[in-house]
This record gives sequence, C-alpha cells and structure tokens, in this order.
Amino acid sequence: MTVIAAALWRGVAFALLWWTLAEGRTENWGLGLAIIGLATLASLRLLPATALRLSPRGLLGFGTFFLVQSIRAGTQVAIMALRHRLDLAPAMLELPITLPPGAARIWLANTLSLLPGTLSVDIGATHLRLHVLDRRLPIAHEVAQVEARIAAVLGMEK
Amino acid sequence: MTASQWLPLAVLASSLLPGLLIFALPEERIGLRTALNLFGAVAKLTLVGVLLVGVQAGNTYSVGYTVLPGVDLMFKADALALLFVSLSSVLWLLTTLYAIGYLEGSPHRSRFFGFFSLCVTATMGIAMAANLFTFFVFYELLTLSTYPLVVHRGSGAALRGGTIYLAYTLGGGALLLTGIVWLHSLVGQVEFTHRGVLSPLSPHYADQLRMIFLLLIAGVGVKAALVPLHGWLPNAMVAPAPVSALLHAVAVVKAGAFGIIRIVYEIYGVEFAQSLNLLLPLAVAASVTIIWGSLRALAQDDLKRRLAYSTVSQVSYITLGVALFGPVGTIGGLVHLVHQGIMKITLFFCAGNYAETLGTHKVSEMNGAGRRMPATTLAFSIAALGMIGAPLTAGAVSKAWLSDGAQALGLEWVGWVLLASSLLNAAYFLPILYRVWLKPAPARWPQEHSAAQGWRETTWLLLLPPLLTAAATLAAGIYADSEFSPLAWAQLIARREYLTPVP
Amino acid sequence: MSSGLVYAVVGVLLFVLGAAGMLLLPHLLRKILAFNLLGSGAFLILVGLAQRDGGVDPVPHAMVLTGIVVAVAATALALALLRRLHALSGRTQLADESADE
Amino acid sequence: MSAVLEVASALLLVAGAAFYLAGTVGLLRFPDVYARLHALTKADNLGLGCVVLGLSLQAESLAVAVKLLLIWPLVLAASATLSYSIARRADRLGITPWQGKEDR
Amino acid sequence: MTALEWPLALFLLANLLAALLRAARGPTAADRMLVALLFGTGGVGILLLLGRAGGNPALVDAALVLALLAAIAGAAFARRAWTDGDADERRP
Amino acid sequence: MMSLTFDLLLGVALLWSAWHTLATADLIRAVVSFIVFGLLMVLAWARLDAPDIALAEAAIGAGLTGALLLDSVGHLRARRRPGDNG
Amino acid sequence: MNDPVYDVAPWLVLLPLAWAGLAFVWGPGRGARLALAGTALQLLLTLRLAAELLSLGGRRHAVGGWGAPLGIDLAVDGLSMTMLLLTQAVAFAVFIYARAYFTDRSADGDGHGARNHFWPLAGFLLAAMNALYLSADLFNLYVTLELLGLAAVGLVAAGGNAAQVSAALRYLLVSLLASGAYLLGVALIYGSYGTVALSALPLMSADAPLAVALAAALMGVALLLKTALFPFHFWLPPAHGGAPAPVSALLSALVVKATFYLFLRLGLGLFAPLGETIAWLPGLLGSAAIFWGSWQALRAQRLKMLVAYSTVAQLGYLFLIFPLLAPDGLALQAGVMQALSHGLAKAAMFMTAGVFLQVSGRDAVADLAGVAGRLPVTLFAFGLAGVTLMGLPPSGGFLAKWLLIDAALAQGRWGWAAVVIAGGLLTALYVFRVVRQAFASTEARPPLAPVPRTLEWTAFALAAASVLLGLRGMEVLHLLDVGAAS
Amino acid sequence: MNRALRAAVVLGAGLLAALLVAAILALPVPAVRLPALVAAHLPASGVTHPVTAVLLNFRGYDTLLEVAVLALALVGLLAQSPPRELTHAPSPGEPVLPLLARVLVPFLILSAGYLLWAGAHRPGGAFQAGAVLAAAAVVLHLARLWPAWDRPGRGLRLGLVGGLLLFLAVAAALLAGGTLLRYPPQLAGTLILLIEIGLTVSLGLLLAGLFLFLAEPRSL
Repeated sequence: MTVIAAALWRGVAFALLWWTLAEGRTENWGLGLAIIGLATLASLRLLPATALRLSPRGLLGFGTFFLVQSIRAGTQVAIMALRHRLDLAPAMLELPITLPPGAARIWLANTLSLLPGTLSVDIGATHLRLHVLDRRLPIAHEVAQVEARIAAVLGMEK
Repeated sequence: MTASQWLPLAVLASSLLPGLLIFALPEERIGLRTALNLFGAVAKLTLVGVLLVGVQAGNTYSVGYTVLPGVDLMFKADALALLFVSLSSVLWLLTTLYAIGYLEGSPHRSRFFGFFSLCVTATMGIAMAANLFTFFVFYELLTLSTYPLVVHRGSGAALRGGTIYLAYTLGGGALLLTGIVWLHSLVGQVEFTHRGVLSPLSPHYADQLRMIFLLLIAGVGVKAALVPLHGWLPNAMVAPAPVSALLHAVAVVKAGAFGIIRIVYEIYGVEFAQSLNLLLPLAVAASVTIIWGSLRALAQDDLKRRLAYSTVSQVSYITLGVALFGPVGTIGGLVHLVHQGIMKITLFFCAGNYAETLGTHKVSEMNGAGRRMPATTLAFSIAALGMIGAPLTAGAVSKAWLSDGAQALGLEWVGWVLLASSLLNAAYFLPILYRVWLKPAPARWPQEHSAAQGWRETTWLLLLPPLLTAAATLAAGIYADSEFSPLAWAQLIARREYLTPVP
Repeated sequence: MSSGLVYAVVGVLLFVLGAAGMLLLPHLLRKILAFNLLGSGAFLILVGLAQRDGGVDPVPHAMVLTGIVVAVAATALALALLRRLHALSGRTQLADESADE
Repeated sequence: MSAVLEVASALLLVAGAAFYLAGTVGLLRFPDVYARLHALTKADNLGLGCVVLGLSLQAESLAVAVKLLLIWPLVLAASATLSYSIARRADRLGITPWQGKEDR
Repeated sequence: MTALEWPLALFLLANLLAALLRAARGPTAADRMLVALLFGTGGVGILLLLGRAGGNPALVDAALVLALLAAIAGAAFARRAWTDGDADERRP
Repeated sequence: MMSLTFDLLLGVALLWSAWHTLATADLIRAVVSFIVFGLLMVLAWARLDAPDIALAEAAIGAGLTGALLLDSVGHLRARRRPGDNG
Repeated sequence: MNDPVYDVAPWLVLLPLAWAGLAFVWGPGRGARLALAGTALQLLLTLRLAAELLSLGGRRHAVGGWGAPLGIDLAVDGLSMTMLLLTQAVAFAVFIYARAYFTDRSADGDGHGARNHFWPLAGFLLAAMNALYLSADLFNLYVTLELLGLAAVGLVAAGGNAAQVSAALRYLLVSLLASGAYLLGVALIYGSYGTVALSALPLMSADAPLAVALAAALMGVALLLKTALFPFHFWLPPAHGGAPAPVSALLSALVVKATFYLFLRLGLGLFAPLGETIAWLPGLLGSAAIFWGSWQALRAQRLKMLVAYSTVAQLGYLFLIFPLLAPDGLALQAGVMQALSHGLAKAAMFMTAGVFLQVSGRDAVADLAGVAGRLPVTLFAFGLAGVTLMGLPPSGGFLAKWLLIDAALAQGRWGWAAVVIAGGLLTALYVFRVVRQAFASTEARPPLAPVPRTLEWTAFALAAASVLLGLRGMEVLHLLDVGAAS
Repeated sequence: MNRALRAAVVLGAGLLAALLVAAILALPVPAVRLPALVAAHLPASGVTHPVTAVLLNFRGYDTLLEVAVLALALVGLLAQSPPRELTHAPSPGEPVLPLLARVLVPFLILSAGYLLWAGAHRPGGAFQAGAVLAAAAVVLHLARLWPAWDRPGRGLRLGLVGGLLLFLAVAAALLAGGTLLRYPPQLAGTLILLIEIGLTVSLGLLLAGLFLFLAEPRSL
C-alpha cells in the first residue's frame, strides 16, 4: 500500500516538476509521461517508500525556519567576512545527537552546514563533529533547535 | 593470338611455369621435379628450334602488352635474340642435368630449381626484349632470381658473396634505369631496331646522349663484368658449380654483354655511336678488362676464382667485338657470345667434378687429377685450349674474326691486345693442364667420393654435360662454316645489321 | 569589436597556449589538459568568427557540439591509456623520444 | 504591481550580488579551509537565492518562475553535501582548524 | 525589465576573478576546489542574469544543468582525487 | 559597453585559468583550474548565444570531464600496490 | 540530385560501422566472420562503384538530400576510388590473416586485448577511412580524421603491454594535436567563406585573406603530422612497430595513406595556388624521410621496427610528387601508384613479420637465421614485398618509380630523380639485410611453433598482388583519370 | 627536450598567435551565409530548433560519425582495462553523499528526459540529455550505490552501441530508399525523435562507461 501511495505522490511531484521544466508546454506528452514514470521508478528504487514519512506541517515549519536561518547565516558570514578586522574564534566541536541514524541525521548535518556559524564535519555514531566559526555563540542550543524541527517533520517527538 | 605472338611467350612460359610448379613441390618429390625440369628444357628447345627455322625464313615473332601509357612490355624473337636464346636453352638443359647430379641429396632443391628456372626465364626475357623497358624488367628479374642461388649454401662466404653481387648488380640496375628513363623522356619509347633509332635526333642532344650511353653501358657493364665493375664475379664463386655455370655461361654475364650489343647496335646504331665518339672508349674499356682479367687470373690458386677472372677477360671479347666498328668485328663478338658460353661452362662443370669427386678446389692440389678422372680432364683440356684459342676449337674462330675486325679498322693495338690475352690465357691454363696430366697424383685426395653408380670417375649426370659441351667446342671450331653454326648465325645477324654483304 | 571577435581572439590565445603546452609539458595528464584547452580554443574561434557580425549561426554550434563529444571521447581514451601506462610501468611521461627500440 | 515587483526584484538582485561579494571576500580572507567552506556554503548560496528570487519575480510565466526557484534547493543540497564531504576529508587528512592568533 | 542585469553579471564575474586569487594561493587542494565550487554557484547566477539580459530563456536550463553537475566534480574531488593531502601543503 | 567589458573580463579569466591549468606544479591544482576553465567556458558560450553548447559544456566539460580527470589524478597519485600490474 | 544509378557509396561507411557495432555486441574476440562477410561485401560494392565510375564518371551524393553548402556531400572520383579499392582489398586480406592470427596461441605473445577488441576497432577504422575518402566537406573530414585516429590508437594500444600503450599514447597525442590544428583550419575557412563544403569553396586566390593562408598551413601541417612525414615521423615507428602484426599491417598500409590522400586532395584542389609556391617543401621533407627512414631501418634490431622505419622512408616517395605535379599528370600517377603498391606490399611485409614472430616468439632480425628453408612461402612473400618497395620490376612500386623519374626528367629536375634512385638502393640494403639473414644457415635450429597456412598465404597473396599490380598499371591510371562530378 | 627547442616552440607559438590574431581581425565577412539557408529549410527539417535541425538533419551524417567516435573510444578503453576483481560491492560508507544521490538521481533522470524532449524546439537534445544521464550514473558510483563496471555483459554492450545501431538502421533504411539520411518530411520529426531517444540512452551509457569502466573501487 505504502509503495503505491508513495509512487503516486512522487509521480505527482515529478509531473509537477516536469510541468515546471517544460514551462507548461505539452507537446509530446507521451514522452513526458514515460520520463516521469522512469524518474518515479528510479526514485522508488533509490529511496524505498518506507524510509521517510514526512509531516506536511512540520515541513512547512522547517521551511520557514530554514529560510530565516539561512538569511541569518548568510548575513552573519557576510559581516564576518567584510568586517575590517577578522574576528573569528573557530573551533571543532563534538555534539551529541539524538536523532536516529540515517536520513534524519544527514538532514541535520546538511542543515547545520547551511545554518549560521556551523559546518558539519563528520557524523559519528553518537556525536556530530562540527566546525564553528565563533565558538562564543550558543551553538548547542541552535543544534538542538534544528534537531527538534527535523524531528517534527519526521513525525518524531523529541 | 597468332603463332607469331604466342611463340615468344611460350618460350618464356616453358621455363617459368615449371619453375613456379617446382617451388610448390615438396622437397622429396624428386622424380616429379626432375620430370618438370626436363620437360621444360626440352619443350623450350623444341620451341626455339621452331623459331630458328622461322627466323631464318624471315618470319617475325613479336608480342606486346601496354603497362603504362607509352610504355610497353614487348617481346620479339629476332636473329640476335635467338642467338642468345638458343645458347641459353641448350646450356640450360645441360646445366639442369648436371645440377640434378650435383645436388643429389642436398637440401632446398625445390627452391634451387625454382629459382634456376626463373633465372632462365629472365634470360629468355632479356634475349627477346624488344625495347629497353622490357630489357630492364628482365634484367632486374635476373638479378633477383640469381641471388638465392648465389647464397644457396647459406655459409658466411656465400652470404658475403651474395651481398657483393647484389650491391653491384642493383647499383648497375639503378644506373641502367636512370639511363632508360632519361632516354624515354627524350624520345619516348623506342623499340630495338637494326641500325639504331637515335640518329635522326638533333645534334643538340649529343651531350645528353653521351651521358645516357655512359649510364646504360655502366648499367649493363656490371653484369658484363667490365673492369672496374667486375668485383662481384670472383666473389660469387662461392656458389655451387651449376650456379657458377649459370652466372658465367648461360645467363648473367651474357645478359650484360648482350645488353651492350643491343644498346650499341639497336638503340644508338654503330654509325651513330661512332659519330658520337663512343665506340673507341668502349673498345678501350673492353681491352683493359681483357688484360686485367687475365692478369688477375694468373695470380689465383683457387680454380674457380681463376676461371672467374678468365670470364672477366673473355666476356669482354664480346664487348670488344661490338666496339669494333665494322661487320667483321661484330661477327667475332657475336660468335664469341656463344663460344665463350660453351667453353666456359665446360670448365665450370669440370671444376665442379673435381671438387665433388676429389675435394680439390685449388690449382695446386690438382696434380695428377687427369689419371684419376680422365674423361673430365679431357673435357677440361679441350675447353682450356679453346680459351687459349688453339686451332680447331671454337675459341680460335672467335679470335680470328676479332683480330680480322681490328685489322679491317686499322686498329693495330687491338691486335696486340688479343695476342697478349692469348698469351696470358695460355699462361694460366697450360700449367693446369701440365699438372693434371703429367704430375703424379698425391697419395690421398683432399676429400674423395666415389660415385655410387656410373663410372669410377663420377656419375653420368656429372660427366655427360662437360663431355657434350667439350664436343661442341670442337664442333663449333671445326664445322664453323656449316649452316646452323653459331658463326653462320652471327653472319646472318651482321648482315641484317649492316645490310651489306658479309665475308 | 563584437563579442564574437573577442572570443575568437581569446580562442586563438587558448589554442596557442594549448598547442605549446602539448609540445612542452612532459607530464601526460598535462598534455591531455592542454589538448582540451586547445580544443576549446578552436571551438571558440569557430563560433566566434562565424558570429563576429553579431548574428547567430546554428551551423558552427552543431559543429562544436560534435567537437565537444569527440574531445571527451579522446580525453577519456587518453586517460585510460595514461592510467594503464602508469599501472604497467609507473610512468606518467613518455620515454625520451630519441629512443627507438 | 509590476513596478513594485521590479523594485523588489532589483533590490533582491543587488542583495544577492552583495552576498556573492561577501562569499568571495570570505573565501579570500578566512584563514583555513573550514572557515572558507562556511563562507561558500552560506554567503554564496544566499546570494544565489536572492538572485533567483529576484529574477523569478520578473518571470514571464509561473512555470518559469518556479523553474528558477527550483535551482536554489538543488544548489543548497549539493552545496551542503559537498561541504560536508570536503570538510570530512580535510578532517580525516589531519588538517586542523585554525585556532585564532591567541591560541598560537 | 531592470537595467541591472549587466552590471550585476559583470560584478559577479569580477567576484569570480577575485576568487581566482584564492585558487592561486591555495594552500590546500581543497581551497582550490572551493574556488571551483564558487565558480559553480557564481556561474549559475551569471548564467541566469545573462539569460535575462539577452532574452535567452534556454540559459535557465543551462544554469540548472550546471547546478546539478557542478556537484559531481566536487564529489569526485572529495572521493577520488584528494586522497593524500599534499605533504608540503598540510599546514593549518 | 558593459557587455564588451564583460567579454574582455571573461576572456582574461579564461586565459588566466588556462594558464594556471598548465603552469601550476601540482596536478590537482591543474585539474581544478581546468574545471574552473570549463565553468568559464559555459559563460562564454552563453555570451555567444549558444545555449546548446553551454548546456553541453556544463554537462560534459565542467561535470563529467572534471570528474574523470579528478578520478585519474587520484589514481595516478595512489601508490602502486602489488598485483596492480594488470 | 537524382542519380540514374542507385548509389552504393554510402554503404561503404554504414557497413563497417554496422559490423563493428555488431561485433562489439557479439562479444570479445568474436565477430570475425561478420567482419569478413562485411568486408567482402564492401569489396564487391567498391568494385561495382569502380565499374560505375568508369562508365558514368564521378559521382556525388547529397546526404539528406540537401546538398552543399547546407548539407554534406559525398563525392567519388578516380583518386578516391583507387584509395577505396586499396582499402577494401588490403583490409579483406588482413582480416583473413587476423582471424588466424588472433587465436589462443597468441595469448602470451600479442596480448589478449588485441584479440578481444580487434574486430570492432578494425570496423571503425575501416569506416573512418571510407568516410574520409568519400567526404567532400571539411568539417565532416575532421570527424572522420578523429574517428580514424582514435581507432588506430585503440588498435595500437590493444596489445596492452607498456611499450604498446606508450606508443599509443604518443600516437594519440600527436593525432589530437594534429586534429586540433586541422579543426582550427576549418574554423578559419568557415570564418572566411561561410561554408566548409569543398564544392562551395572558391579556390584559394592570390588575394585570399591571411586567414585562408593560415588555414592552409595549419591543415597542411596537421595532415603531415598524421601522415608521419619526416620530421613528424617520430611517433610512427613505435606505434607501427609495436602493434600486433595485423594492426601494423592496417596502419602502415592504409591509415597513413588516408591522411596523405587528404593532403593531396587539398593540395590539388582548395589550396592549389599556395601549393605551387611551396611545393618544394614536401618534396624536400620527403627526401629527408627517405634517407632517414632507410638509415634507421638499416640500424633497427627488430624486424617490425625495420618494417616500420621502412614505412617512414616509403612515405617520403609520396611527397616527392608535389614539386613535380604538372599537367602531364605523371607525378600524380606516380603518387597513386606508390600509395597502392606500398599499401599492398607493406601490409604483406608486416604480415610476414607477424608469421616470424608467431613461429619463433621473437622478432629480432638476428633471430631470422635459417628461416628461409623452414618458411619458404613467408620469406618469398617478404621478398616479393621487398621487390615492390625497392621499386624493381615488374612491381607496382617499379611503375611508381618509373613515372616519378620520368616526371622529374621531363621537367629536367635531376635532383628528385636522383633521390628516387638512391632511395631504391637504400631500400634494397635493408630488405636484403633481412633476406640475407634468412638464407644464413645455422647450427641451432630452435623448435618453431606451427603456424596456420592462412597466415603465410594471405601475406603471400598481398605481396604477389603488389608485384602483379605492375602489370595492371593501365587500369589503375584509367580509373584515376575519372574526374570529379561537377 | 632541450632549451633551444623549447625556445623555438615558444617563439613559434607567439608568432602563430600574432598571425592568427592579425588574420582574424582583418577578415571580411563572408559572402555565403548559412543561417539564412538553415532558416529557409527549417520547416522541412522536422524540428523547430535550428541547432537540432543542423545536428540531426542537415548535418546528421556528422552526428552519426560522432556517435561512432564515442562508441569507438569506449571500445578502445575497454581494450585497455585489464580483467580485474571487483572486490567492492555497493556498500554504505559515508552516508551524506548517498542520500544526495538518492534524492538527486531521479531528478537528474527527469532533467535528462526534459533536455531530450526540449531538443526539438529549444536548446537541448540527445547529447546534453545523455551527459546528464551519465552524470547520474557517476553520482551513484561516487556515492557507492553503484559498482564500477567490469567486462560488460551482452545487454550492456547492446545498450552501449544500441543508439549507434539504431541510427545506422534508420540511415540504412533511408539509404535503401535512395539517399542517405534523407527523411521524408512528414516522418522527419518522428524519426529524429526516435534517433534521439536511442542516442540519449546510448550516449548516457557510453559517457558513464568512460568513467565507470575506468573507475577503480578504492577504499577510502
């Protein structure tokens, strides 16, 4: 059941993508359909339907959070870079993570790489190795926040 | 295709096809190989006989094939061609017989006889070539087909001899080719024609024609062993005796001498060549070769080397005859083409017999050989006397005509050259005759073999050919005036060349 | 000076740079890189010259597409050979060119 | 409407350029590979995001606008993954982060 | 249509050129690779601006492909090429 | 005017990266410079109104060739292991 | 353009591509029969095309029906026809040979790679050559050149040992550099004239822009590089001498001829006016090639190296024709005759070298002692091929030499004739160096591996053909006279 | 290479550059203009994008040979890779790249399809599509989700040259009708699309093969 549902969802998503790419043109739609089918098949092969179950609300929340944070991140780095005197206090940190291994942790790591001041360096069994630009900032807090957001998207309570 | 067209081709094919078949034969098919060889030789003789009769009756035999625009492969069997053709085909038969006996049991005989036949084919081509292009084609083919024969034994000396042979002959070929193409670019294709074809050319070209003459003569002079182009000949002596016979009597040096005849008579024409002042230098070169070859022969202890230098000397008689601007000298030269062939082949057959039976290669080892091998030695003696020019032999006839020719021109020095040469001939042949007949035989010969069958001396196959050619030497001397003698034929040619009554 | 001409001139310099690199640099990988530069230079000249009056010419576009694929094929083959050579002999340069045997 | 959009679009484009500049400056000034990765993943990506958004505001059709916007997450995902890969590799190869002058 | 595309494209290109300095300086191979990645994102931006400026919508596709594929080189770099930090360059 | 400046600047960048490709001592640097060069070529094709080529260059030149070259560099730098003689 | 006769020319490109692809799908080491059948068909088609050419004159085929300058034209005239014939004939013989050569016995000698991938690579090679001879479009010619170069390199490298790979790499890089220069030439031509179709391009005039002159120079140098004319020959001996024998045969006999053909075609056509002013240059380089190549062949230790250097020298003859090109056509005829006879003879020679290698496992010239008695057919084939190379009668090489000397003397240009003559003698030196060694008798008679008769006889057949070509000169020249379609 | 030769090469290169630049700057605009011809014949070509029309119709023969070049390079490359043991089965190593690959690859396939589809009327086409497909394979390989290729099986071999063979078959069929690659106008679009589909798959495999047949799985 879940497979069919996932196939449908993804098929629709890819169809939307196709529509976007094709800029709304519809000639040779047969070819388009075949390609959408292929993409869906590949997707199902590569990401089994059971792997992820996303909560739309969580996703929305994450999206806004991410947007805001990434603007913050960009601004912060920009300020650091453009400031007359380079004022950095970099460090390598090891922070414990609570998210289950797999996609969730990767997501976390990637998100952190894009968020202010942090850069994921290594995902360990229990800890996440992070490089921070300024260790004086509340890194741990932010990481926890992101973890919570991701847990919400995945429907897990932290 | 008419008979006049296919006869020349058939003459070529009668040795070419057996040759190609022999290549394909396995080594041990001796009987079939022998049969092919003999069949080819006999067939050729028959065809040549037909041609002889026809040509004497005034028929012409020619056939051509266009290779490039304005360049034809052309054959014609005229009187001059037949002189050479008949000599070669007769001697081919004898040499083949001899070679069958000589090489019995030795390796690579299919290869040997294959190339042997190719060699004869090339000689036929040279003889019947109707233009310089065709002549050159077969001239080079002759070089290529003799090389494997020269190196047949594969020893270091043989390989060295072969290399020297190639260096000379291919170099000569290159000169010849240059001359031929040059001539071609001047006058286009020219067929061999009695009295030459170049005389109508404007005097403007005289210098070029002299250069071309030099190139052409140098090209064929290599094979004719004109000094200083003779160096290959003594070195090629390492080859088996039948090959030496082929080189000296049947094919190679004869091809060179024949080429000189064709070039002087039928390209330039004697009158024209004379008008370009080309003949005297040629006569001088021939004379130098005659004397030089004899002098060198004197110094050789190795029998075959002595014979080789003798060839250097004797072949230039032909050239000398050609260079003697006049019918008498011409006849002398032409007839010597044949006479030298039969005499020299006898000598080489005999030398081979001595080496095979007694293991003697050197003159100094030949004491008393006449008692051990009387028949061989008899043949050897007749040929040697012929070479000296003793009366009743073929050699006497040629020498007489040559000195008459010289006298007719008033070239006294040529007479002296001939006389000196005869004396030198005697000086290097008579001591041999003395040794073989009059000195006592040694206790042991260097390496004695007794023939399994035949006489005590050696097998029939080795004995018959020299006896026959020795007999021919005598016959050509004694019956020189008969209708089909070489002399008569040479007179026929000279008649056609000079279009004047000939003595 | 139209932009086509600018790129054509740049292409010339790239071509020459690549050619000199192919001749002078000993390391094979660099020769391969130099070949790619040379190729890009030629492509730029082709398109740049054809469009130096500002118009768009689809014919050289198609030719360059062909050329790019050919260049990739050649590069891949060269890399394969280079890696094989390295695996067999440890060399990444051609032996001295005067050695004949 | 379109005037507003144009102004917004122009502002976004300029902001994007500014972020790009910051990224480049960061790349040049930051002391080690990790810090430079920060600059690259954050400033440049934001710069691209601004440009994409700015351009999509002027897009002639919705599909085109979405297509433009689509680029951004793609670049983000790739960029995050690559920065992780490179940082991890650097870490494994034993490159230690610059610790600031006071720590030396 | 704003007239901003050209100046911005030029600006971004100048940016990239400046970044080449980093490529020249290094010190690690990764630093150079970062420049390549910067060229990827910068290139996407410039392509989009050029597409708009020249009225060539197809360049959006090119930008998309560039965005997708620039990552490959980076991945190959991290996975395959950068296997041993150049000894002389391995300094903090 | 602006576009001409852009072209000239891009030309300089192309030449610079090309020069670096050939002149740097280190292989990886050379390859990375080459990838940069490829990316700049994409822009050049875009400027020449050749989106087809820009697409192909982006996909093949900057992507695949770059990956292939990097992979090869890694291969060449790896020490030869026993049994690696093919 | 609607031809009254159905046009077979394009099949000569499609067929080898098809069998190459199918042979690849069939699997490693397979496809020999397919290749042979395909090549036989090509040979028949080529013969038919030649017959049509003789009766109807030059042909032109507008691919896609567009016609130049928009589309690509294929064109056949006498010159390309002779080359096409040579290509199919030699390839057919080499393929018969290769089928017997690449058996399991050769596993240790000549590399598994060669055995496994010979057929598809050879198919691409053949397609490239045919396409090159047919093409009348400069850019299309560029693609065929690349196809040709890569196929040749692939074949050289397929043997798989370090020397072969190294030789292949050098070959590849040279080939790529040359292709790049050629492509730049095409770009300049397109920039100057707006088209690359040969039929639409004007002949280069005296006031042609500098770009056209540069294009001519670049393309000329590119083709000389690919043809390995001295001093660009350095890549050839290791590549041709190191490859497996059937590959060497294809490369030396055919591949270098293809680029020579193109050089000739452009030199006679598009760039003729320029060619007249600097025609002495290729002639001079050709002379140098003759002397240098022969000298190196004399010194070579390995037989295949000797034969490869012989190719360097023999290619020199092809370029001697340029200073002698004249309306009488002698030089052109000489060039074509030389290309044909060298193609046949050189293939035969490499094939005999392959036999020696397979039989004894070694190919040092010194190891050939005594081979004459044991491999008479092969030695005979070598000798016949040598006769052609030396230019001795009645071979095709002889006709070429004759025509060349004739052309030189007709124009009173002695030097070139002397070069030809001297070159022939030098050739004799190295040919007989081998033959002499083969006739040497040795005590040591190492065991010889049995070798399929096919190997010996295919080599022999080609060598004999090269000699017999001398008797069919008229046909060749007649075919050569067929002009291009208007 | 000795110093003098190096100097000569550098000098020669400089001279060549100067000559070329001078030649280019002085070159007049040619008389023949193909763009007009292309535009005039575009309606009959079966596609509306001029570059695709040139690539697959007007100069389709070039393209045919070019595909052959690519296939040939792969065959040559295969002849180079010695038989080897693939000890490396697809195994998760570092997990971040694989996730990206899993997400990205379907999108790459979609993009490839889009480019293929776009080729008929806007920039795009089989080459670009094939390259994107190949990129997908390479990403999968780099993420260790797909092993390097060893000796290809018959299916893969067919895939590798299938595009070429299909192209050849179309060419042969048209040639049998009289002229090489002369599409009947009403079928041109369909045939070109057919060829492009075949080419996309084959080019994708070929380009991927260039990487995957060479790639050696090494433990990192």
